[in-house]
Amino acid sequence: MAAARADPIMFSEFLQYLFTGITIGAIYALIALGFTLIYNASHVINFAQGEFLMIGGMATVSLTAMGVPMLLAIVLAVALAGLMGIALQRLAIAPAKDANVVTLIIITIGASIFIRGLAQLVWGKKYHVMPNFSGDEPIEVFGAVLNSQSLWVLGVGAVLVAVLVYFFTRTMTGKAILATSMNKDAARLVGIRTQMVLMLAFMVSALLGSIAGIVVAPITFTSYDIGIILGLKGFVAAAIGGLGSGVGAVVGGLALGVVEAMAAGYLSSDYKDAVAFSMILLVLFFMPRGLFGAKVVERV
Amino acid sequence: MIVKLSEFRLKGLVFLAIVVFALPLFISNPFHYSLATQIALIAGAVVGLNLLVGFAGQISLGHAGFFGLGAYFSAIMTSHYGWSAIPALIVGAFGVGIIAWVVGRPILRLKGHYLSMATLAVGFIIAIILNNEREMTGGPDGMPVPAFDVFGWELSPFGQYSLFGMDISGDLAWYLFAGVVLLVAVWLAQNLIDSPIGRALRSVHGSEVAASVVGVNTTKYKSLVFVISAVYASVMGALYAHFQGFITPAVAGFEFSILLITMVVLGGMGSTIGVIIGAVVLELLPQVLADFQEFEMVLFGLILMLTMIFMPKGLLPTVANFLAKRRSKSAGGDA
Amino acid sequence: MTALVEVNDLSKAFGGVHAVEGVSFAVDAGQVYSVIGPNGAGKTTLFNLITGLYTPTGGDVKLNGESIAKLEPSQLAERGMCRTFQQMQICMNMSAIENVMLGRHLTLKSNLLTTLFRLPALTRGEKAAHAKSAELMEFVGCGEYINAEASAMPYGALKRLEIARALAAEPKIILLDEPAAGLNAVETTALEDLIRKIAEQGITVMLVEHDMKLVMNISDRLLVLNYGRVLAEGSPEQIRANPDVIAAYLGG
Amino acid sequence: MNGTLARYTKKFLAITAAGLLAMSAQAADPIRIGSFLSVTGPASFLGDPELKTLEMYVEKINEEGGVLGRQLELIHYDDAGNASKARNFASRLIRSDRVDIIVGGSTTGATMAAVPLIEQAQIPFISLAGATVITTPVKKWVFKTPQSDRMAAERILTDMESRGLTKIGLISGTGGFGSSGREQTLAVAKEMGNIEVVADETYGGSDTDMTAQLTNIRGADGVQTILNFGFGQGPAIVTRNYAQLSIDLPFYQSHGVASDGFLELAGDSAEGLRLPASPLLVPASLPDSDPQKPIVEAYKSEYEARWNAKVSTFGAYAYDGLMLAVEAIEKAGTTDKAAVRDALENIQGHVGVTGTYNMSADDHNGLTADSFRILEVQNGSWKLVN
Repeated sequence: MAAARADPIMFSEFLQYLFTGITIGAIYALIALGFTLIYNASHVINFAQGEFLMIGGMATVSLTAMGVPMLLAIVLAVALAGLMGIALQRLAIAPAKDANVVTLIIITIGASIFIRGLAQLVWGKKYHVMPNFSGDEPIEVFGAVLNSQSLWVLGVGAVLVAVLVYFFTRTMTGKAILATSMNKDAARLVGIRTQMVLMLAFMVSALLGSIAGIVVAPITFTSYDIGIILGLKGFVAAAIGGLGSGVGAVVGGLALGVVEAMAAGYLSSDYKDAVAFSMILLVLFFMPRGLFGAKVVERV
Repeated sequence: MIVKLSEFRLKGLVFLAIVVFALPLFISNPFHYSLATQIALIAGAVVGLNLLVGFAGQISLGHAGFFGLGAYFSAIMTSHYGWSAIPALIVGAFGVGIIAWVVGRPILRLKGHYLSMATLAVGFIIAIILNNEREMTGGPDGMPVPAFDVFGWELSPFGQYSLFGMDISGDLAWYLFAGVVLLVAVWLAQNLIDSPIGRALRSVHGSEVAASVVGVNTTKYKSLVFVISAVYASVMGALYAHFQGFITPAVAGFEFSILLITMVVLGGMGSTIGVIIGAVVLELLPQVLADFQEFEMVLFGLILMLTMIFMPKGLLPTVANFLAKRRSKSAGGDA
Repeated sequence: MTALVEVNDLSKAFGGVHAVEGVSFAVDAGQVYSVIGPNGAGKTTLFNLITGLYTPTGGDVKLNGESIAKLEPSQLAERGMCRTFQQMQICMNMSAIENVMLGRHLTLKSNLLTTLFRLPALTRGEKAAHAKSAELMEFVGCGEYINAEASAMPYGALKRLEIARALAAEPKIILLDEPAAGLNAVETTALEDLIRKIAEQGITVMLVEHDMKLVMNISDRLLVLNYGRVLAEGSPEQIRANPDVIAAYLGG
Repeated sequence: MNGTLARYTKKFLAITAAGLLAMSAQAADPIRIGSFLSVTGPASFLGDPELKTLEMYVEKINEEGGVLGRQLELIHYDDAGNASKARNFASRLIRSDRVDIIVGGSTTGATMAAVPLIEQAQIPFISLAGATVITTPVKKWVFKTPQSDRMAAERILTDMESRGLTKIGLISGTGGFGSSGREQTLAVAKEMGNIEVVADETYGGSDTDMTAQLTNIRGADGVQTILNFGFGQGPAIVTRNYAQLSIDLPFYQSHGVASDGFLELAGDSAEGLRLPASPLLVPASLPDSDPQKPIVEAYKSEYEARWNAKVSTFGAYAYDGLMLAVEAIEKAGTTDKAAVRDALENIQGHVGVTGTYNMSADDHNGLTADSFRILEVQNGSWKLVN
């Protein structure tokens, strides 16, 4: 019982790491969901996913700087990202529909460099601040503090997940996307316009990404190149969870965030990213399709 | 009717040799040699990566990790432990091969994007280690690398040498050396491809099931090609380090991994000469675009995107296809 | 004499659905043995179990008396078992003859050193493999495509190419999964001749096929599957007369 | 092939010789100043103001009649913070563009990658990067304008000591600047003897939350003050996390964030923190007797008028680099590389924005730790402490 005295501090430290991990994990989860959406509809890994995030944050910041009210700026920024998603699918993915997987990956990489380049031309290279949505006063829980914006991230994340679930299980469009992801030809036979569905998937994914980009901007700041690393982490989260699984994306994102924070807290901050990447290798070693990935029987 | 087995087998190699040795007639500037040397060394690594990606169909998004390991091993052994460059290069390649084998066995069971993810993770871990182990690697600011030496004789881009009684500059000497290394790399790769092993590798790409039912142990061959491509990367990385004289962990970084695989895809997966063209294009492009300053990034992204949309099979295969079609059309017209 | 292939109480379930259940039969060396049954009866699953693509959930498969249920396809090839596929598995990234030469894989000794430096031992082996493969392409009737790319060949020729590849491995037993599917009448007759020629060389043939005429003409014995279970087994005459089979085919 | 090579070599020599002759014949040719900077990429906050500074002052000098009666020509490339690119562009500047002097190298990695080439080519080079290794040991052709990170560490630790703070919680970025700064801090602490680093944490350049590391530091035994060595947006996040965790230990940052941009990002959280910086951030608080005052004020007002953006310490490195180059060329009276180098090495009392430079054969930086002023954030702006 000698350690009992240290317990409250140890607990508050643990809680602190947990809060940190869950907040950043929620961001990863939202990005991973964007990957999942597009992957499901088209089997493309969209390396430009992080750029939607960047567009969301940067457009909101620059619009508010121009005097547009915050809420309107957010709506416009999300709409801009949605258009970007549509344009990406129409102009870059659709014309190359016969290309193989790696080629499509390179196309999305090209697209992400292009979008980043545009953003840099329009908005410059500086980092920008976005104020917290509801004050800077942190909330204290058992000796650990929680940024009020973290609650926004978690709340918006939860709402988006709920909306997505509703969208895919209750709406025709959502079901059409799901049907297309399962069997493109069959979907076409029952009258689903698959190109339309793909476009929708990219748009929804872009909307999701940009909203994520806006809610996290007060925590991470925003700049033209913020999308690279966040996009990558989102891909990692999606792979841990199992590509194509919505539940997997959420679990994968949260797991990645928490592992990073715990590794930084308890192991070594130098190697926290290495710990996260080792975790993926470990997961894939035992579950080659991620935690919740679909088990596919190869047909021959 | 029968057999055109080896008739035109090395057509590409001969073409490449002509280009490599004719280039000094057309470029007139040490900077261009330096660029060409660098391209040749990176192209060598890309030829190795193509064995894995283009022929065996296994994606690696972490190949720069092996390039970086080779570069740093040679740099560390030659500068901290007084090794000579050649043994450092060989031992490094051997070590990287073993690492690739150990890592490759489990991750090559993965398919598609999961394999991409795993290779990406391996590359990242390597880059993180190189970045953090400051004592050995100099950390993120990098470390200087001694000149390449062979039995006490130094090859430095700044030296003056004589070859067959002629004076040549260090830049030209390095260029010729790198050119020959690239030719050897291509020759070995071609030999590998045109062999039972190469067929087995390509069949893993074409149809893994078909390969397995005729007795190809696909796991073994995937590991083998992973190791070979890692060794290619390691050797080229070591030479690159000695040529540059200074390296930073960026040589093992994610961006460089992406650049390497982009060279393969842009040039034409599965075409040895094609991927070299990919390397040339992607190394020269930034030099050309440098004059566009702030538009560089937009243009680079746009060019990459458009090329891949309109030439999804890559530059060389698309051009070759186009020429073949035209030829058959005009032949048809003659008949 | 033990049978070449012996299947004992073999089962495979996919998440609770039994694709193959309690199947037993034996194939003697030199036979042409066909598996028939309506769509979804489990014929291809049975083949995949025998050739090691699937691991059975129950029962056993023996080749020459050795249990092979847990072996990899490549290990089965080493033991003389080769197959073709319902959905053709041709390496479209290779030329036609290379696809056949791939079948020579096990007979070619490949060593990294001889390969990388292309030493004479390698070239000799390659020349022999090339000659043998060309011969096999002539044998299966696609000799005209010896210098073609696989991707440039028509469907019927690819089907024969796949057989040539399997033969190149010098198998004791070859399993053909719906070789006549998609072929026209002339091609089917040619295929029938080809299967006979293969059998004449002493190679055991197992066949999954829908073309009843073909099956009845060339089979020594037949296995009828329905809903993953054995409905009947016997000579073509016995099967033709079997009331269960007639019911399944006509009534089903 | 052999004959070809020989012919080629001869041809090459002939062209070079002709070029040299032509050059000396036309004395009115511009003086070519080469530069490679990290204008994009993670270090763009360095390269961007540096390029802007070089562009505007080359223009200004040309309007005023140039140097030695010749115009200046600026040839610059963007290395995007990538060392191999930096080396390539340095090579291009030296061998293709044939520049007379190089002023550039935003980061230590980019600088060090180009150094072997520059030493071999024997061309004067003024680096704009901070790490001690650049000029220690002295390299014949390499100079630099920013104070080294070692001086920053010395200045910070001395200030801490004077406030009785001896147990430091250190947090640093894993990038070149942070990692080198960390090393220097540890070394200086060891030499000073009475300072102890009780926590040593790091964060990645694109990390978005450093709460975990700060929580660890807060929990370290007896920690009295926190020092963050890093640049980019990371230190701003550290500052905000520090405020969120309501840590009330005195907080220090490095000169890596000495800009108004940092204050914008960090906001109220930065209140009370201290850092070493050039007087550029507080020109008004300099006494009139300070020789740097007019130069600092002029640079600040000219830059801000021209670019409509806040001036940054990093741009000042480029200003000092360019002015040192100009002074050296004027003193040498020629663009002959060896003469310019010698002139550079002998520059004494050159008053710049960053500090007063006194170069010598064994000091190619020419600054002392005193050139750093300790600033504190008070009411959202920089205040000179000492």
